[in-house]
Amino acid sequence: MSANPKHNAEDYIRMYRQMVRIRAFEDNANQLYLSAKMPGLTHMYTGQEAVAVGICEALTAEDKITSTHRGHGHCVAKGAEFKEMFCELLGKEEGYCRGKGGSMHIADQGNGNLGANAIVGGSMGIATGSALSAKRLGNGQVTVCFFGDGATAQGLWYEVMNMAALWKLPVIYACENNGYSEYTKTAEIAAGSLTARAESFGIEAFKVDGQDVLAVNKITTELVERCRKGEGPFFLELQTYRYHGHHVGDINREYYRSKDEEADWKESRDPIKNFGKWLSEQKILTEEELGAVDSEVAAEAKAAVDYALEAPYPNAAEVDMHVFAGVEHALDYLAGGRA
Amino acid sequence: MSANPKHNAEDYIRMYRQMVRIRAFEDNANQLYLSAKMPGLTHMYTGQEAVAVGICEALTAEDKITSTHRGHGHCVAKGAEFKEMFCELLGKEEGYCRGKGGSMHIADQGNGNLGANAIVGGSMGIATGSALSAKRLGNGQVTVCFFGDGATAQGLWYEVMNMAALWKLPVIYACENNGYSEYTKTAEIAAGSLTARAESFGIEAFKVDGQDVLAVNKITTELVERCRKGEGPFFLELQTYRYHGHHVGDINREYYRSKDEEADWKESRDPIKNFGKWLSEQKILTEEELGAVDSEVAAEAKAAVDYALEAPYPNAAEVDMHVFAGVEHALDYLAGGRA
Amino acid sequence: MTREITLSKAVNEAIAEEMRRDPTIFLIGEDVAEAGTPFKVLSGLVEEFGTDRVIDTPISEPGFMGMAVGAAMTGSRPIVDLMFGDFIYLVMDQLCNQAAKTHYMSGGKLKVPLVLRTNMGATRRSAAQHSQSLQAIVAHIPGLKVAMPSSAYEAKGLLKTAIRDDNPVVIFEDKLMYNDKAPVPEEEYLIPFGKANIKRAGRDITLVATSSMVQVAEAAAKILEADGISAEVIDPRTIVPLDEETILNSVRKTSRAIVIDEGHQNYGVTAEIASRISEKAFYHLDAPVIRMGAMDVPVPFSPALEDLTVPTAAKVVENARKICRGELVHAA
Amino acid sequence: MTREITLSKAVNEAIAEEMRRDPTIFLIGEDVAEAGTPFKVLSGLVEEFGTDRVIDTPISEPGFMGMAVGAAMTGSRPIVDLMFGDFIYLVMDQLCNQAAKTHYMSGGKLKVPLVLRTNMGATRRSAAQHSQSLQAIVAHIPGLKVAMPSSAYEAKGLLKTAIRDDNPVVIFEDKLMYNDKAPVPEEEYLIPFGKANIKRAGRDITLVATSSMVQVAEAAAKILEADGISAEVIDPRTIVPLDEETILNSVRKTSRAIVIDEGHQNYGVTAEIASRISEKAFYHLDAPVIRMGAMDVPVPFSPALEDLTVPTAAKVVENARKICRGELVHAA
Ligand SMILES: Cc1ncc(C[n+]2csc(CCOP(=O)(O)OP(=O)(O)O)c2C)c(N)n1
Ligand SMILES: Cc1ncc(C[n+]2csc(CCOP(=O)(O)OP(=O)(O)O)c2C)c(N)n1
Ligand SMILES: [Mg+2]
Ligand SMILES: [Mg+2]
Repeated sequence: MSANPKHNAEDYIRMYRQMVRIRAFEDNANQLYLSAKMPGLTHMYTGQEAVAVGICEALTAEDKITSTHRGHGHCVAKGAEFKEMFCELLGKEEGYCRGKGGSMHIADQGNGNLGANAIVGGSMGIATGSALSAKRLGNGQVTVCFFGDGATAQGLWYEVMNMAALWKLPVIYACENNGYSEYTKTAEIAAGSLTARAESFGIEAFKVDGQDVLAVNKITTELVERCRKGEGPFFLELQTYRYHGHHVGDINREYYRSKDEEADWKESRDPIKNFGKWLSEQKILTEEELGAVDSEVAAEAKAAVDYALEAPYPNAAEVDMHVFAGVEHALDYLAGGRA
Repeated sequence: MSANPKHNAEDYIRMYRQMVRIRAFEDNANQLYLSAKMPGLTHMYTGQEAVAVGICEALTAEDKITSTHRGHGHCVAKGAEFKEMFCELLGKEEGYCRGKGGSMHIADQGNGNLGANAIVGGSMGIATGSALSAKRLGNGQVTVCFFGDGATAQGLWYEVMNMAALWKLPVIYACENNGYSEYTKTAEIAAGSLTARAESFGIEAFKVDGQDVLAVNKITTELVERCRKGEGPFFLELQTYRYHGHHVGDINREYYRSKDEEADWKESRDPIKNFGKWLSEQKILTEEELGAVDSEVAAEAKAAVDYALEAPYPNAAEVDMHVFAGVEHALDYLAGGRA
Repeated sequence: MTREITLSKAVNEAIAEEMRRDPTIFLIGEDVAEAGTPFKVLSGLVEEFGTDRVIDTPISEPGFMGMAVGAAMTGSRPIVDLMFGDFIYLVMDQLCNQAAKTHYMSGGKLKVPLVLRTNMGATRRSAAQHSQSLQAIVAHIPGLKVAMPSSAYEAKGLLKTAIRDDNPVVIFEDKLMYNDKAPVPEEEYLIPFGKANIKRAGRDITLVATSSMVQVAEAAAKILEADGISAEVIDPRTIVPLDEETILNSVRKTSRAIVIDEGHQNYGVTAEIASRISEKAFYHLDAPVIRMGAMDVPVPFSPALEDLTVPTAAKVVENARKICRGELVHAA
Repeated sequence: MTREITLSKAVNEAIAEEMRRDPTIFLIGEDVAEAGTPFKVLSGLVEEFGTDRVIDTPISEPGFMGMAVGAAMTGSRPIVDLMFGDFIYLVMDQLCNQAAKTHYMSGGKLKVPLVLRTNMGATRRSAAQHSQSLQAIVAHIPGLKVAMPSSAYEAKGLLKTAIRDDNPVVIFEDKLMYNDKAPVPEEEYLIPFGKANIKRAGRDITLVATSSMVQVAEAAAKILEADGISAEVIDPRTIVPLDEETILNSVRKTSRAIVIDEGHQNYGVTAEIASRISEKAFYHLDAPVIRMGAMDVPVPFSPALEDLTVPTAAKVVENARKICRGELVHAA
């Protein structure tokens, strides 16, 4: 783990806390699922925390991200609050999307999160367009497009990489290579090399240890800076691992990956454990202080869960609201043509 | 121009004749358009003859090709007859597609042409699937997928290259880089390198002079052989030039390319002229014999045009036939559900 | 011999039987092999037929859909598995510009015998991109046949027919019905396309319903029976081709109709069926034909909202009572 | 001041005026800049607004459609040029899963103000992949508005409204009408969405027609006039939202209706409009509502066949005479 001298302790501590917050969020979400309190299902980000945090800590609140079906981590890292997130997960009115989005569309839009997406690769165009918009409007914003290794099989990526490269757009394609897309190993679905694919469009590409939050943060900080100078786009392949199944219901998974492999990642490459160890080695936080962060976050999560469980569902009248901007109720509008 | 010692004179002469046939076909098609005898419009293959002929001469009649909106050349080269082709161009019943396809869907299906396609890149999946089919059925067939430089911007290509590479499919992606997609230079729409794009999927890629029929034929013959041995897929970038506008109606084109550039290609890089010169240098055909080929082909084309102009249109009852295989008339079927 | 099996098992059996019969058939899609799809519909097939015929793909819907078209043109009979019906948007070009038109554009020379199996159905709390019922947009395109099985029995018989058809067929399974059981004979059977099924005979009103809406219509019919209203329930089985005759004969008898489908109502399946009834049984109708599609909103995640968006038996009953009692509807 | 200009020029003016007014608007598509599109609709715009706002793309329809969605979410107002309506299939995911649903899925937090300009219309001898009229499949998806201008005047007014709308709007121009002229005021005007236009008043029958079918209906109305049949011609202008009220009011008066649209008939636009009329004007109808869509076949290339596939004035007249004379239609 490589220290970045420009960072001060406060930054480190915030990164640690944010990683812990993601894990706590997911542990609670998993519990909500297992106790049948959460509708539908969800994809846990646990294990990949250093990616979201390392990247989002290199962005301002005005910078944009696009997220995925495995999007809780990005949402937390970009600045969202637990209360609105749990409300969203439970389909409650106070959720970020008023309960209309749920786990797969969760986003704190006010902090530059352009949305999680249930279409694999579906946000690649959106992210690139956000970068085009930023370039045209001259607002200096950078957009990070998160996606998985599996999403590299979507043709859309090549289309937008080509345009991003031609037009030098301030976008960073961040591929979280967690080794699997659903129940299939990456090697079985990706020929050749992912970095070479980006490079063939003239895009600079980097492979990074996605379990090392400082390494992720360092390279992202550099690339964001270069994007702002008009040197984008860039491609980052982040090697990481998801601890849980593909989704919360994917319990028996030995037919596609071994328990040993899982244990190995958790033991030796856990991003939180390792960063915590480093923080205490560097005397930035003591063991006790680390423990205090964990407990504070746990309490924050519990309070938010309790709140969300009691929060009201949206009113029935909401069902046809927000179909069209500027139209109160879509059904009246569609029947009569009156807004 | 590099001689291939394995070829004998007969092969050379057939290649020459096929190139001349393509040019004659296009000249007649252009005349039909200019004299308002042809419905719709069409995209001339003139100038690119060495690509279609060099490639198709390396294939058997059982091998498959997929073609494009600029597909007359592929169709002729794969073995089609003028009569059925002109009938198709004029929407007549005896056309290869009974007049239902026209210029953009013309194909001699019996010779392994799976169709021209009016969707740029639209045949990339079809070609790759044909190769998958051949591999599964073990029939040894190779498929060549023709497309233009512009089509490399379609995401579909990357999706199917990935699968072709993973599964070692017997398909050759043949990109006819004629420097333009419609009214735009290739450099403005393609970042990086086309061959590198294929290579990034682990696909061997080659850049070839598409005006040199022997060079095209040589490399294709080798790659077809390797495909049959399970060493596919491959990518070929063929540098070539279209003499006419994007389509027959694209007359004033100086705003996107200069007359000088056009003249230069026609003068110094014409595939037919140069190959004819080589044939006479090699004493394979005399000037007179070359001239005789030209006149024979001209006569063949004229006869076919005359025939097609007089040939009947399809009967009105044809309009709802061939919508569904096994259903005589689709409208009865759709109204009543009876085949 | 008839036993009760799930819809999922019925689909699995249909595919296995056909693959045994015809070696040119292969399956292609995401996680269809070892995983047997997320819904486990295809479990066991790769063990019997091997990875050569049960092919796991990358997440490249346009790519493998296009490949299926090419394979179908060249002697294979692919069955494409599209994990969620919502991904149909991604394969529209290959499905509608290529598969649907190839036979016609080639003047009948090329055939595209392929099956696109996908699903539909809301109320699974899967939100707007995993809950759509997109049958209407496919049914609009000439050259495609569209089947909508309403039970395990239907799913098996229709799928076998689809696999043997020489045209591209899209089949929509309701993902909420995968575990629903129904009696299915052990002997082989096929269900022809374009022959509607009169699920329940009735005198007073015709309920035309597709897929899981057949259950909704049957539940409504039972409640109406207690009211003394006799409802005939018709399952068209295929919406392309549509068995107009059976539907019209029923309405000519009952003089009233409600059409129920889980796709969005606006420009949806109910519009086609209702307008055909209104036009062609015009002189027999005693009341307007009522359409009941899904609400014209993206499918919301929240259970409190999602359940409001789909047609229910209670609402069918309410509408049926209204028109059967002669209440004027839209009489303004 | 009103002058006669082509539909093409009207579109060009609408875009230029709006781009002058609002610097966040940009144009994106294939060969939109120097070439001004193959139909030359956008000629001159790059000269005025530069390549920064008139952006030529590679042939990547899903890509630039997706980029437009992202740009629209972040302060820009893109106008996407899709060269042929047939390519809509390629952008369906970005249009229907992303653009259409973003506002709803975000609980109203994000907006997607974009216009997708594309075209429709057969009889140009462009065969099955360059002749489709695909408005029905877009109209089915909640979250999209759909406009269908029927003249230069309509094209300009509707496009300006579309550009100012905060939602994704799809606008279908009939490519055969690009050179058709109509009077267009020099002063600025907008045409609101959801307000149908009564093109011609009449007593005996209502002809509801979209896009170029309005001309067909008007031609039919003229012929019918000589027969003593007075036809009212209604142009809905937008099919989402649909001005049901104006249509219903007309039918309540005339008691008869024919609906004409150039999309395929099966599961098409005519089904929605006809079924709404049949349901909601039920007690006023003297005859079945007749639907006239394009024939349900892929569009054939041959002129001998292609012309048979589209609705014509002669056929409208024939149908209108039949129902106005009280001949029984489908009386079996
Ligand atoms: C277009 C599309 N195809 C398929 C799916 C189903 N699906 C959801 S997640 C997933 C795997 C994605 O893998 P990857 O991109 O590596 O992300 P990860 O789940 O590993 O985070 C698949 C196939 C989908 N949601 N969208
Ligand atoms: C999907 C799609 N987009 C756009 C078009 C319109 N179009 C027809 S040909 C063409 C240019 C193709 O360029 P290229 O692939 O280089 O082939 P070339 O015409 O040079 O042979 C375009 C944009 C189309 N037919 N299909
Ligand atoms: Mg992954
Ligand atoms: Mg080109």
